[in-house]
Amino acid sequence: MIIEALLAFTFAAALLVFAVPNRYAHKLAFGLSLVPIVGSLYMWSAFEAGGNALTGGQIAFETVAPWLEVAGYQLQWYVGVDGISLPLVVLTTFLTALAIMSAWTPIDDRQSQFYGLMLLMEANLIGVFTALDFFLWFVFWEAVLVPMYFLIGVWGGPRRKYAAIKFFVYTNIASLVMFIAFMALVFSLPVDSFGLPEITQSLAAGELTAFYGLPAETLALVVFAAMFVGFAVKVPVVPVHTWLPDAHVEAPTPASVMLAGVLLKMGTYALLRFNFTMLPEQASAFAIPIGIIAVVSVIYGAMLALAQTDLKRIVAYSSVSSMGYVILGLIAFTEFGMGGATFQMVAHGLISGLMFMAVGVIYNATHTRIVDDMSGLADRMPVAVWILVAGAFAYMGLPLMAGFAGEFFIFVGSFGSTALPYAPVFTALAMFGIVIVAGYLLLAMQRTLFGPFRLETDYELTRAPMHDIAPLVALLGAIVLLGVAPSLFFDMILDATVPILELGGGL
Amino acid sequence: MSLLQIEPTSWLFALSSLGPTVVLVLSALAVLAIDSLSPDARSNTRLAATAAAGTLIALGITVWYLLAGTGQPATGGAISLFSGAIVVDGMGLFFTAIFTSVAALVVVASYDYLEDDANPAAFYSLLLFATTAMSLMAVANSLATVFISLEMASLPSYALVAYLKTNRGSVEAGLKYFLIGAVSAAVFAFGISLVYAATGSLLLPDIATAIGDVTDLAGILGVGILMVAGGFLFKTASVPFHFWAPEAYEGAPAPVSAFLSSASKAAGFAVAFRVFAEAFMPALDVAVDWGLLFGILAVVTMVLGNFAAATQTNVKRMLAYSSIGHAGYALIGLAAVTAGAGANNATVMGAAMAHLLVYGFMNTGAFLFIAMIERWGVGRTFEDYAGIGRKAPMASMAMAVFMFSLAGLPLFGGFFSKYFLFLGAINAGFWWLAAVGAVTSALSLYYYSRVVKALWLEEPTGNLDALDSKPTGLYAAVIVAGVITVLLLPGFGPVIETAEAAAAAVFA
Amino acid sequence: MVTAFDYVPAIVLLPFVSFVVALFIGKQLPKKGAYGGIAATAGSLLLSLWVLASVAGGGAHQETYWTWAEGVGSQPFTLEFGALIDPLSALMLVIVTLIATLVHVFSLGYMNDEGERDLPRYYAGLGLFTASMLGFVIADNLLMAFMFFELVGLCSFLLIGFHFREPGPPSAAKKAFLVTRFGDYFLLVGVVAVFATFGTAAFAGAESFPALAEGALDGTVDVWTPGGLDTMTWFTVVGLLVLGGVIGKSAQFPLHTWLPDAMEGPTPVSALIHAATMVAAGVYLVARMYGFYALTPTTLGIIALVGGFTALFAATMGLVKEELKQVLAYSTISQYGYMMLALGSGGYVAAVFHLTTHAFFKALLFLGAGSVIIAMHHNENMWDMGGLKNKMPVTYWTFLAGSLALAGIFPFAGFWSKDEILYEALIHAGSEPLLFAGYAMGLLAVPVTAFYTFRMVFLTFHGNARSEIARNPEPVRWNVKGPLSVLGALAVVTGGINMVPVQKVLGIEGIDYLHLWLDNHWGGIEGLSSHHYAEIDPYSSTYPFGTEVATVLAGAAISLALAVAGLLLAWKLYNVAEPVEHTDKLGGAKTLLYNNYYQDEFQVWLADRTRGVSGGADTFDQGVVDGVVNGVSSVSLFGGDRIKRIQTGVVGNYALLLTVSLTALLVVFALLGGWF
Amino acid sequence: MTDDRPGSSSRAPGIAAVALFGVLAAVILGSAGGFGDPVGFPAGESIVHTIGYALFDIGLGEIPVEGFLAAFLIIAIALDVALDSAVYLAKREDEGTIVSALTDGGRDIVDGPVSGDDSEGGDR
Amino acid sequence: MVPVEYYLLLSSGLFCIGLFGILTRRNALYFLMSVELMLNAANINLVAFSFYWGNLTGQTFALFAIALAAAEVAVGIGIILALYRNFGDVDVMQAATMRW
Repeated sequence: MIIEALLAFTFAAALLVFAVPNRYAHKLAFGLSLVPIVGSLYMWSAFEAGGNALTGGQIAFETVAPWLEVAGYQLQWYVGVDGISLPLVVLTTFLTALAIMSAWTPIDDRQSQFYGLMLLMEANLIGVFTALDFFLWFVFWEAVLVPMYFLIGVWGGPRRKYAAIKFFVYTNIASLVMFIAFMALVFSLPVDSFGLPEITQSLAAGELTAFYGLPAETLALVVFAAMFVGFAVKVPVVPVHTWLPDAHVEAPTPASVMLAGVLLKMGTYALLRFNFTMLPEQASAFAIPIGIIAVVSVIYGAMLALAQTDLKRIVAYSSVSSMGYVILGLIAFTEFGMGGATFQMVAHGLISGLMFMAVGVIYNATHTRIVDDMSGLADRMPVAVWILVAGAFAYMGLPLMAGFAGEFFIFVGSFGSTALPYAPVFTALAMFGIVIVAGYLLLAMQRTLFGPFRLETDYELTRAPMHDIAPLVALLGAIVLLGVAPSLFFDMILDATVPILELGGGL
Repeated sequence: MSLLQIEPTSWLFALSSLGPTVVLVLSALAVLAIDSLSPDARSNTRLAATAAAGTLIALGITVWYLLAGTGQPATGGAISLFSGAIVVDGMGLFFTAIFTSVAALVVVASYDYLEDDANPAAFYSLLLFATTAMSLMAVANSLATVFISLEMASLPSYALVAYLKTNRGSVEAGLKYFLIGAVSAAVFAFGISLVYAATGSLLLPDIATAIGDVTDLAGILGVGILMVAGGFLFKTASVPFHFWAPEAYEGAPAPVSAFLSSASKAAGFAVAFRVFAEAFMPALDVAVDWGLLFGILAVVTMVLGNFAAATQTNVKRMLAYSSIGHAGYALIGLAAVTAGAGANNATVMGAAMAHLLVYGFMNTGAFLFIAMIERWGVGRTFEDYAGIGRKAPMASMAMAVFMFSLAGLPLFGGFFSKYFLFLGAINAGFWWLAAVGAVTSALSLYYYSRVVKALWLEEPTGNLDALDSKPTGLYAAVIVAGVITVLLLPGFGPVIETAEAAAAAVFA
Repeated sequence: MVTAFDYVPAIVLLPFVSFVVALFIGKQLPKKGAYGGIAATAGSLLLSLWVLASVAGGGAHQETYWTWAEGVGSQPFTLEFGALIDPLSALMLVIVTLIATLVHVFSLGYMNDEGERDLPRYYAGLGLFTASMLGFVIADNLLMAFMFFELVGLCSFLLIGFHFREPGPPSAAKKAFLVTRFGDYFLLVGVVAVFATFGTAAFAGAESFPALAEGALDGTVDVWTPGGLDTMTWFTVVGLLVLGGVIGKSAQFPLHTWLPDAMEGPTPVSALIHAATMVAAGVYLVARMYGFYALTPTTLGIIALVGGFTALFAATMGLVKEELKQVLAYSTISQYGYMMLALGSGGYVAAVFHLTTHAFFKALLFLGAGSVIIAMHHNENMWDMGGLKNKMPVTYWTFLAGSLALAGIFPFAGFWSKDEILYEALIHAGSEPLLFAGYAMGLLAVPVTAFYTFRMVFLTFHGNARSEIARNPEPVRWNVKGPLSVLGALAVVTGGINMVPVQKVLGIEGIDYLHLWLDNHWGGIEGLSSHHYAEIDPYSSTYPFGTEVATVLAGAAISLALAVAGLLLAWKLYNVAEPVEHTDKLGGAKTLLYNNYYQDEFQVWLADRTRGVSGGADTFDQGVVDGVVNGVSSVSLFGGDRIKRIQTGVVGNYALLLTVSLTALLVVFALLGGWF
Repeated sequence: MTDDRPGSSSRAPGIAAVALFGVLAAVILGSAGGFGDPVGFPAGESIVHTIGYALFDIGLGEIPVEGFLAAFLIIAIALDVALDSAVYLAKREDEGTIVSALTDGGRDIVDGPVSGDDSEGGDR
Repeated sequence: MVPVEYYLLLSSGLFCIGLFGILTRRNALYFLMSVELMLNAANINLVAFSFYWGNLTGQTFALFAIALAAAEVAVGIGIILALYRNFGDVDVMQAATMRW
């Protein structure tokens, strides 16, 4: 019942925050958001499950209750966590609280609605990562979009409306594609519920039948492709990434943090849960195209980041690049590849959150994010700047920070992959991203943070307040902690990903 | 008299079985009576209370009957009245529940909308009469009663659309609605006559029986069926009989638009379901593949409604087109009942019924929100709606719920109903209908979110001081509709089960 | 019983603690964290000496401290942190901690006394730098080595860019990190490849990757290779990949360009980078996994060639520089080229020997330069100096000692180590012609080195003072002179640790201490001995001058003669009262050398092209990829706009359309139903 | 109330009606062979009586007919509704006074309840 | 005896004549009249086939159709009246302020 309690509390907290006057909202929301952290940490400490939730492993904190039945299918309230979802739940609660604190400075309008939406989004995100019934999952999955739509659209930058609608419609269309494909899959299976474990195990047992004249093999391929496209938009990977920079640039800092930190992980989480767990053979059949997508995302995303002059856009494109690694790790179908991809989800969540937050702190002070408008900020706001530098190095994959762990696991996993033909070539190409990422981040830092102080806007630069810095420090601490001791999460992740490999027949 | 009848009518039983209808008629008459007893009094409150009480009591009785199993297999099956011309069953009650719910919301909302009206008795009475007629449509089991009840529903609707007699838009809307309605009625009547020509009967079960003997008259029957379908297409605002809809919904007072686009559409489907499922099912093999007909029309309707809605500047007109699009979705239900398998037919039709129920709340709520805006006099276009979320957050939030639900986001009731509809269509072999439905749903998200964007994302451009007044009735109706739309997601189970059971009984 | 090895982690952690202390409370501390740093590095030095003594006492040590991550199934990799203490790492620990300690002390004079700002950040950086390097040194596996290798890169970025308020240092820092990162990319691929191939990255033990590679070549062990590549080919590729990181960090051609720019950093930092930490890391890494490199002749040949070429190439660029530190920078590149040449030639001991001597004399030279810079009020142009010999004798004499060592003049430390390198290359050239090219270039570099070294000495210290500041230089204190004295002494005597030529010529056994040390004479770890390396490397010795002794003598004579020749030329040209530029005599080569063979221009061009490509990608992304997205939306809306036009508003049209549609439907279904 | 202005009205759309007739005629002629002989009504039976019985669902008379009591009741209300609607629409509301277009002997019917009263006798 | 299909042709003709009127006339009253024609076409069928089938269902229903036609005209006239008041004309084409 802990998951239900977590969800209920977060929803209730959201409603409460909606109701309070604007001037109390920020502190109340932060206070309330600490409770889910405690809850998720309790889950972590009490977590004893083993194996993958979908392939028949033990599921922690599992609850099942019927919801409704239609056309012979039972829809359920079915939640639980395993080693893949628990780290993401922890990430969600942790990041939300910090994002809420990072909103204190920039959000000065309709605060109660803002913080209410943040908490609402948190609740739905927890739902996404814990739901084990497809419909329940899908409801949460889509429900995440709505708060984000408002967060971007109401509190965003000058082109916020365009960005919000683009984000909303683009990702929704993708969801639709995925949804249709998944339905086709389920209807061709002899299952009587939408429980993900049941569907996975039925697929693993080879019970897929033909659908509308499509032979089972073809169907599986088509479904895999469609679901991949659907989730790829959310990830996002090239070439369906263009909503991301717009959304990030326009979103207010806390929303960017959540978008990059958690929302993108929904896409990779779903890819792992659906495409790669349910249809591993089809994944191997598409290994080369997916490998190409991964590599192109890494390199092309990084090249785009290099061309940007807006700090947020740089970080946004670098997210595309980083997510490419995750795809590479997934398609490798090896222990370290998949485990590393999952780990990288958490790591990138923390690091991109840190980067967006730090850029946000700078923006709060300077009111510009354009690289050419400023230089030498390290002189005036040293703490924020040096944390940004630390974040940037984390992003570049500096060892003993979480990003390196994730990336290294992925690389070491995918290099010797047998599921991905030419795995060493793909891996080596993708790894070149670590050079480009260093290039654009160092270049941007050199131009904005260092050199003689200069600012093109009329704002007085002051040191960032404590509540701006505190979340940065917390994130940095978490990044280093996970970088030094990745096994905090990695062990349980492996526990849950290794069964997928076994399911794939030793791919 | 009763001694002489073919089947002696037990009047008490008949009246009690048609309880909701009787209550609606009586409340309509009561409204007229109140008005005639004190013609000069400003009696809006009394009239509204009477009308609201009538609709709510009718709704209560309907729900009670549904729960108690009146006319359903649990208590001995459909109740046939008046020599079989009327049949009270689960489906009829289900649809009556939709009509009365919508009517109740509209009445409550109209209390504020008609605040400045000198004499609103006509409005309430016409509304109640129209609801009465719809409840009769839902139980009509003969083409004669179908035609008459349908016309009885149409006539007050024309007047309601033109209710603002001094408003050119309202009158123009009424005129167009009436003219297309008259033509459609003529087509409908001609169709009935041709069906009669081919089968020699007007009772739906008898027609079904007689169709088996229609051999060379298939052409006559086919034309008849097509034209009868035309009558329903008019009522449901489906292509090609939809032309009245954008103007009528735009020009009519917003509560009337709400009523027409929700209840009236549902009534059209109620009667279409019964007629086609009971009478014309055998004609599929004999005369005309009306499943294909509705399939084609569903596609065209979905595409036209959704695409035309995409670029509207007037919010109400956008909703009008979206309402056409939704008619297309429900038409899927009509098309897909032809697959033959009884259980699946029940699923499809049940899904369509459930969709109409959900639609009843979300669409009514949306139009009532517009009624609120009209009441405030803010304006009609998307630009005029800018920034209303700041001043009226509760109502705007409800509107956002309606919009997202209409778009089929899986957060609210609109998702499941649409999903089950598509699911049924796929199971019936109409995957292409589901595909078009899915694509147009995706498009619809764009224009629905424009409303949300205007309300919440835009900064106010004009003066929004008018929003300081809080019309209680409108607010209550909008909020209630919003809450129900939200609750219909977790609570969709009972709805779909009831609908499926009711649909299954029709095919039994 | 508590042994020195229990304190190995403390060697790394002490400087790390000083980093943390300086970072967080440095502002409150006296001297802003300098004392903490000195204490920490001195403590590390003492512990390192204890470890060295323990190793000499027959110990060697390998221990895992922390399992970072561990696979459980098909990829049972164990990623862990551990210490490998053998003669090589013990020696390196002493070198690093010694130099770090001296640099900390020197910094008191160079930074604190000069009133620099942000000193806590400086000392924090130094502490972290030292800690990272020490972590790298003790690493017992390639992954751990890589991780600390990267941290070393980070620290170099932070310290080179210490004066971030000026435009130059941040740019140099970026360049340093980026160029080495480029090399590290190959190293990382190599690390990953090592894991994929061997399943382990351990340096030592029977299950270490060099051991497995050896087994694989013998056919006793099966290893994974991509696409069924031949194991030798694959090992060569892996070796070259790892070499990429080495080339970057040790500033070998073509990734050396960051190093001269890195002179933007404070001079003590330069000393640390060049002598003991970052640049040394590359060569150390090759030495650390020499058991793997020795297996692949092609890799060795390439290492030798790169080393020899870099030695000469960098030396030529040092000829024309006007700034003191620039000359030293190019000399560093050149000297590390020698070490690479040694490693490539199978001269494992020679390389370590030169690493050691170079650490001392190069640290000395940099600190001496720092002392001069203090005196000159941070003017580094040698043409503004002159005549400092009498004003700052301690600096002069120690600097001279370092210069003699660098130039390879008998009997200073540099002579011995450089001679051994050239000797190794010479005797092994018979089995690998590439080595001969390396040897030739190495030999050619000798006079060049001597020339630019003494040009520097003469311009700085001799002749007449050529500026007002040079006439009244600022005095330096004990904290500058102290480290200089220590290092000066070491630059003179360090050669004594490995008197191989003496041993060979005079036949005195047992004075080649370093050889014995690295051959596990006093203890060590099986498989990590110079003897073992010599067994597995592909070289055999041939003596071009007949006997071994003759070859030793001839080789030494040639190189010494060349060095002296270079020195004398410098003497002639620059040891005059008023020296003038002679660079014009170089003709067209002068411009070429001034511009460092236009490599920076090439790299800038490369960077510009990359940015051009990225700009193109951006245009493509906005125009085409996003254009498609927006296009779909526009087309849909346009379609909607057209479709709604049928609603003309005229009711007559509606009736017409209705009629037409009805007729059409009738026709269609009449045809379908066969009603006609 | 104007008639069509000259030239303002086009006869062209009428072609659609003609086309529809063509289709209908084709279908009718196509199925013409399907009609047998009419059954017709038995001689001597009163058609009018039977219709009257049918309106009240009274099963007298020899000619088969379906029951129309329900339709009869519904149309009773429907006519009330029509009246209600028509009266409302026709009323002119000028400056607060309600002037009905429907007149009875030159006397203004002041209020709508005319229809309300009538509705009681809907099944007349 | 007149073959029954002739009645069908007659009614179809009447129906289409009514439709022709609707399509070509702009005057609202003509429009109403045309609709009456179309409804009466249905009545012809109902009466004719009542005889053909030998039951009175059609004839009885025709009565209802006539009554409803009257009701419809009543409402229609009301709307046309309102139209005239607002637009000063009974031209159905003129009321075209709302479109697209």
